[in-house]
Amino acid sequence: MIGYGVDMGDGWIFAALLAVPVAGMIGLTQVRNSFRLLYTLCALVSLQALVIAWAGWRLVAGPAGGLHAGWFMIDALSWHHLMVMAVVFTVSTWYAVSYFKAELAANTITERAMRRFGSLWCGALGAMTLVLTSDNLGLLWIGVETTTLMTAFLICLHRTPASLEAMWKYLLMCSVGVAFAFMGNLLIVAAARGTGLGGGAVLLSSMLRQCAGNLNQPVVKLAYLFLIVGYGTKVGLAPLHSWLPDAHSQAPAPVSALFSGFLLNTALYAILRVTGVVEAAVGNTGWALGVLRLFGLVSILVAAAFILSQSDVKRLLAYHSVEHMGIIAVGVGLGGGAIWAALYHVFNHSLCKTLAFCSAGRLGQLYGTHDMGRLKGVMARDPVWGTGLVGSLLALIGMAPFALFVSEFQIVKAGVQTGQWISVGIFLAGTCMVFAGALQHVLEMAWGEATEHHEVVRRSRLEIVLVTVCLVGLVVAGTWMPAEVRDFLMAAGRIVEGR
Amino acid sequence: MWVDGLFVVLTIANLILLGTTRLSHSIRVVAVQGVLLALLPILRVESIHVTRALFLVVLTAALKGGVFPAMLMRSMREASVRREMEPMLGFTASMALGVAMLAASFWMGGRMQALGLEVSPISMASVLFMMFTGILLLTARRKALTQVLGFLVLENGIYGFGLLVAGSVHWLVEVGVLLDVFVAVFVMGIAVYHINREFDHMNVDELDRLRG
Amino acid sequence: MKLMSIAHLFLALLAAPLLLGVLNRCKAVFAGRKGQPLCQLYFDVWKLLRKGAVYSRTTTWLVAAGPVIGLAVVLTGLVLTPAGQTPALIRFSGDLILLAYVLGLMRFFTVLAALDTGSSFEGMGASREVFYAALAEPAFLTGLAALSCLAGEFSMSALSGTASLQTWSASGPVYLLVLAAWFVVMLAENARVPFDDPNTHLELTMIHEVMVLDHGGPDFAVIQYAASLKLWIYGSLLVGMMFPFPSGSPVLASLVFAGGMVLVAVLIGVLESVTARLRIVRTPELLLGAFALSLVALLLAVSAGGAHVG
Amino acid sequence: MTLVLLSCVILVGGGLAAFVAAGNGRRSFRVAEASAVLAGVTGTVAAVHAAWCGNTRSLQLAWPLPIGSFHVGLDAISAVFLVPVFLVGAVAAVYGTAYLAHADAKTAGRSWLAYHGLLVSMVFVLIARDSVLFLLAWECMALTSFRLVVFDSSDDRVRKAGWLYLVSTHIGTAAVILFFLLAGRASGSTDFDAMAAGTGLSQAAMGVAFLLALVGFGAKAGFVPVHVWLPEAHPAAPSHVSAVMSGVMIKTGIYGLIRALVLLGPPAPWWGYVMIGVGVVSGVLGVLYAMAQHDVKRLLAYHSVENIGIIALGIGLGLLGVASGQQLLAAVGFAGALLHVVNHALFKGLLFLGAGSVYHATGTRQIDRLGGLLKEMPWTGALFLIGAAAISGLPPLNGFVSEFMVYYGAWMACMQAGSVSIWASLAVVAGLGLIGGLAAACFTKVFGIMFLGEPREPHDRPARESGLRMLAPMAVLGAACVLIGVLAPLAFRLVLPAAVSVGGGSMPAPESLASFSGILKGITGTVLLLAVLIACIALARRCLLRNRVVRTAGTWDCGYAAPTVRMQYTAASYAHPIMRLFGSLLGTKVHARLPEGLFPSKGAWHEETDDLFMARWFVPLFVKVRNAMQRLGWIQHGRLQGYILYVALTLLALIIWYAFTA
Repeated sequence: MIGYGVDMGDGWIFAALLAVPVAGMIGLTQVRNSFRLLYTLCALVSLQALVIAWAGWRLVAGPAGGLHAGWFMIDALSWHHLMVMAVVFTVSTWYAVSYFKAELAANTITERAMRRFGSLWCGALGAMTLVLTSDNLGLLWIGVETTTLMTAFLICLHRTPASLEAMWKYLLMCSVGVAFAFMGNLLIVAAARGTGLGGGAVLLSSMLRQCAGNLNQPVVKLAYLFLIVGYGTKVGLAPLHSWLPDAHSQAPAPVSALFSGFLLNTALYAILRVTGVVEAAVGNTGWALGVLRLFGLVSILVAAAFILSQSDVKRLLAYHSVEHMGIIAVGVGLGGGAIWAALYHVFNHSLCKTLAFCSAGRLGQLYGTHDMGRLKGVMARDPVWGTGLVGSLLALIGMAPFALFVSEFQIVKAGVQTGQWISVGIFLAGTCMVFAGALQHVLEMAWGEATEHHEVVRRSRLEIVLVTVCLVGLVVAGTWMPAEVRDFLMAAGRIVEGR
Repeated sequence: MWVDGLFVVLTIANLILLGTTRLSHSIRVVAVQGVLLALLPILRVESIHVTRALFLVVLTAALKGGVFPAMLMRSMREASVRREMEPMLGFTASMALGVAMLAASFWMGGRMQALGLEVSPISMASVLFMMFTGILLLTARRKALTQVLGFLVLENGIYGFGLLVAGSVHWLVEVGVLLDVFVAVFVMGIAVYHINREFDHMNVDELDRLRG
Repeated sequence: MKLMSIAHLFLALLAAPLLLGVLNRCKAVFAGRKGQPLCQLYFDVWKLLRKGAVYSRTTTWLVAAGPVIGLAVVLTGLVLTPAGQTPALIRFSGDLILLAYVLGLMRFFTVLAALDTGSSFEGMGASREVFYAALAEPAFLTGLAALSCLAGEFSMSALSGTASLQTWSASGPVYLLVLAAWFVVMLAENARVPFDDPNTHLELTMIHEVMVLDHGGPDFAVIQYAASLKLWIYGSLLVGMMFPFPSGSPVLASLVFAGGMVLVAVLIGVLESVTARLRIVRTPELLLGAFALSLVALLLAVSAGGAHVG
Repeated sequence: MTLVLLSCVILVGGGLAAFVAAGNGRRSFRVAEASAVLAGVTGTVAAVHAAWCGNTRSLQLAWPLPIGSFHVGLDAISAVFLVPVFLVGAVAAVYGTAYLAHADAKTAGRSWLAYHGLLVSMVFVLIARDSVLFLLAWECMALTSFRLVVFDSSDDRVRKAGWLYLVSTHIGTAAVILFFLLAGRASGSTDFDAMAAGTGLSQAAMGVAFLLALVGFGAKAGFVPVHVWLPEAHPAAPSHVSAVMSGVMIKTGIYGLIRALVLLGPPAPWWGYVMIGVGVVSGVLGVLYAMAQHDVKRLLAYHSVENIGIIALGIGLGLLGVASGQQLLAAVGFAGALLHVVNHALFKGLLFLGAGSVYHATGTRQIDRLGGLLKEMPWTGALFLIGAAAISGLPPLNGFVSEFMVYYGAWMACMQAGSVSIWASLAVVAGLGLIGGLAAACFTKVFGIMFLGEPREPHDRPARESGLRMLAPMAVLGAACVLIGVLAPLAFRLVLPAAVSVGGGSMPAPESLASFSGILKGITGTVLLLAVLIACIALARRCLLRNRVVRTAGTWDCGYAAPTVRMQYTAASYAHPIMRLFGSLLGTKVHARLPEGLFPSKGAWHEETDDLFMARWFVPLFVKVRNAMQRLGWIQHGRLQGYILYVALTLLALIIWYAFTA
């Protein structure tokens, strides 16, 4: 298509990456049988994962600058996110099978809704892939906006008033926010006047980085403010996070898992992308990182405040998302050795949060409520998902040996190394508050006396496998990382730093 | 000269939007605004690819002048609401605020100048004012439909801003953006329809069941 | 030297009951009575040793273990205690701490033996006993620290008999303060007035006596004898540490020591005759006062001792 | 080194096997027991050997952690702390198999995984030579022990205890993390060796690091005022777990502190004074609070606070010794502290197991409801008595040896008046004296009320002597107590290498060492003499009474006609004089209904002493924070317009800020 000397070998990768979801999006509207639909979905997602793996292989084998094809590009940063996306989608899609089987059995969802789910799910996959693979900031913006539109109706898969309300808020806030982000893009174009880039090249992040020196600095900074507020709305950085708890709590569990597992990271990826450009433009003075850090700290504190007084488990998890997005932002904002830790944290958080929402969803189905006042004694009643929920929550509040503890430790380490005491102090205070607040909920849910006695629920092998894989994965990620992986993450970190 | 005149017209349109209560009026005003903005590239001589430019102008004008108003009118009729009742911020108050915002946007336009973006302050001020208006409509009105309008006005403002500061981005990007806006409005329309069916009202500020 | 030590050991074993005799006689004189014979305690012990025993149904082996361990402890204590200038058989730096703690062992088992009977009276006595002990301990040890700072020594045998007129003139205040403090401690530990009244047999006011209400026969004999030995130990500490000894002939020193012991007994007797028993509530203040005294002594000793040691 | 790792492997294997076999209760129990004992024996041998030889081994496993390195090592310090881990861990496991015999087989079987995991993570805490590895093990330790605390998780109070425990230890961990990062700041490394090599910190930074370590590790060890979790968590856990937690696990806090001192290098004098202050406060308040308790396990928990205080005194003296360059003082002080670590593990383990047996037999932990148990449970009683005497620091038992060392150190400091403040040594001497006296008082109370006299309330079931599986472990611990008490010089020799390496590695002059171990030999001689005398007198007494009338009668009732068991002294009445003196300090609340009138009918007296720091400091703090947070609820008011306004205003604020900064 838009060819600036495409190396076809790589071109195919991008073609495939986009083709699979689009095909699914169109094709799945025709599948009548819901079960077949679900399994087809799993197949498609696995296929996408395979393509991503192929891309990764090409990336390692290929040139240092990453894979380029016209407006498309995969470098360390984007492949890292692609990989996380693949993991999240695989887990949550397989989970969706068991989840919706239960719904269909209980006859609480229609075949039509299932079809809508299938094609929108693929659409979301495609939109996210577009975001992660596009080098052109305009295209990237289109991708982000598309994710909003694709996922909006996933929230109100069952048309309850509450879900509609949540969807409306999500839709409007994110559209407005992303509109600001577009304004940021325009300002970047304006700033690029001096560079002599024209036409399609003017928004290519790779090009912009190359001639970052002669961008118009003040304008770039202004642009960054617009971009961070715009995309930040979708990331859920406080105080732009207001839509997040509503959407997460009202969506069906697989969708919530997708939301906090990767939708937020998609927008965060956009921020990281432009951060690289802006940092390069301002000469690595850390100005952009500073702004990001500010947002991160505010998010941690706000999240802590709301976690202390939460009664709905899915809202609790939603605020945890706010907190962890804040942690990642702080990590990136601290710069230096913290950035790769932040990217590492992206993976940890996504995996952990996916598991958490999946468990919360199944337990919600079991208890018929998400109110933690009634959702008690899960360990006794549903050992499988109970373990999943408790384990993932303990991981989320930063218990070792789960991976999140390690990445947070590294972030604090970098903060101390660079002597940013205030940030470190707020970080630790916030996380400790979250720990104290959330742990109370965990204990009550895990071992509190249930209101009425029930027999122990038996779960399918698939579900047991899901829980075990996720938890073991978290422990392994926390205790095992070959040097190559670390180098890869550090390379991605350098891209964010604009070096 | 022409351009500045056009922008004066747009500004007046914004003030009308702040003042009017009838939704149908607002819809039309927004449509006119959109068309005028769409025509703007023609008045600017330096656009190179004439065919592409024309294509874009036609597309934009058709969407903003034809499709959007039609869709909004339809959902207005389905929701059977005529006017924006008791807004959170009274109309006179919003007019006053509008004037204040106009002043602010002039100041900001000046600052923009300082940043080294060579654009005429009037036009810059007017697009900024357009965005302010959009935000005001989004935050100070009750009806979901008005918020959609607010979003459109905001979008118009950003479009105008783009024309001023960025010149033409690559036409594909613009098409993509247009497409997105179209889908967005479409989706919002459906959402309004469903909300209206579920709640049999479309007052957004009564959608406050989810808190904390 | 060793012979002397052994000789002193046997002297203690023989003369300890006599000390109590002297004490009681002195009290009698003050009261204008004729008083019991000096050797009364010997008679009592002998009589009791020939008796059988009566045990409460409530009790276990502990009630018998109390006196046995008590006697063993005081005998060990005697082995550790120097007599004036004659050093103890076993001596090492820090031996006084060991002494204090073996006496603690004695208290521990006496108290348990009392509680073993399940009698509320004995429980009361036990409770008061441990209470006083806890408060007396710091005073005792701090006083020791003061003395050892003064002499730069930490073994009783090395400290004992070092006091002389010169040292008194050099640092009299320290000696006086520690003397006062330890005297109070001795009264508390040996259950004398004003802490306890060995004469009354009104259970509510007694401490040591009430703890051994249920002991009889040989056990009681052992207890009595052990009590007298304990008094002897404290006495000889007091005398050995404080009394100005002439250097030179050991015989003279021994005589001085004996005199000192008698003096201590008389002193206690006089005190018991002129003062009344304190109310339980007030006694802590006395012990805390003793602690304060030895605290001051320690500070003085450091300001003085710091000069010629450090 | 290899032996230690081997025993870890055994423990992990055993734990997993027990977990898998949880379906069949008995088998999983046997597996757990066997593996624990096997690992215990191997580990103890290895640890004792390493402590005695005092040579350092270190090992770098080829396992890529995300950060840091898998670097483990074994030196004298670690070895000394490893001894109780393995010993107490093993015997407590044996005990636990009997203790949990009646619990639900599945849960109990599962719990062994946590138990073995706790042991392994403690071992790794002690042998880790990289701060990340250390922290991983540290957190695993917290997690597993937490799981064991909430074993009886259906109880609401148990869950609260677990919460308090995990939160306090986590906040402590935050301080620990900061400490490690500060210490490793110069080298930028997380490896202990690198830290020790290059902590290029200013004096002030060193001080901050020391305080961080004190708070962080103190929260685990239980220094006042961060001790609040102990009295809640220890009663909540099953007894064999309380034995391990109180006897061994809290010592990892002490280990961390000592390791921190080693890493930080030459201390400033004020560190020593701080430690001594902390020690005195913890010791005295700990024993006083213990005196005021009615629940035996709660009481024992407070005694842990007291003993941690004594350990802190030893460390403080050692620090003063290092700071003023007196090797012997340093050696004796640290040796006292380290030996007391081992001793406390032994006798506190013994006491918790004993308390557990009593609870197991009678179903109550309330001292005042018990009495006369010595007749029903003679062996348990005798062993408990050994533990009680040992913790009161009485010769010929081990508690005395370590306390003696601390005393001796204080005296040496006192001799060096001028280079060391007199107040320090004074505080130690007077404080230890008071602590010792009060401890003796407290344990005469515990033993006397629980095991002597008549039962104060009719037991719901007749108490029975517990079986061999419960007695044998206690017997092992009791024997160890006596052994260390008698063989004081060997014990000193055992901890000497560790003490020296804590003190910066400079060995004190041999003759001074010789003189000190001569002193210890003197102690040994004396206590042997004491034992002989006791034996002789007992024998003599028997001969005396052989052919005489020995009758039994009722206890002498001082003429009162109808004595009842309710008239016996209770724990409260026994402690009353002391409480009257210190009650105001502890904030003891008295609910009294005194008899009135000429013919008084009923009277009642009830004392309770809540933890002052919990009630006055922490609870109000938590409440304040929570309320402040809840006041922020309005942010999420639910109206979309407002939310969009947030976005707009944020953007506006940023732009304005930018306009004025640019």
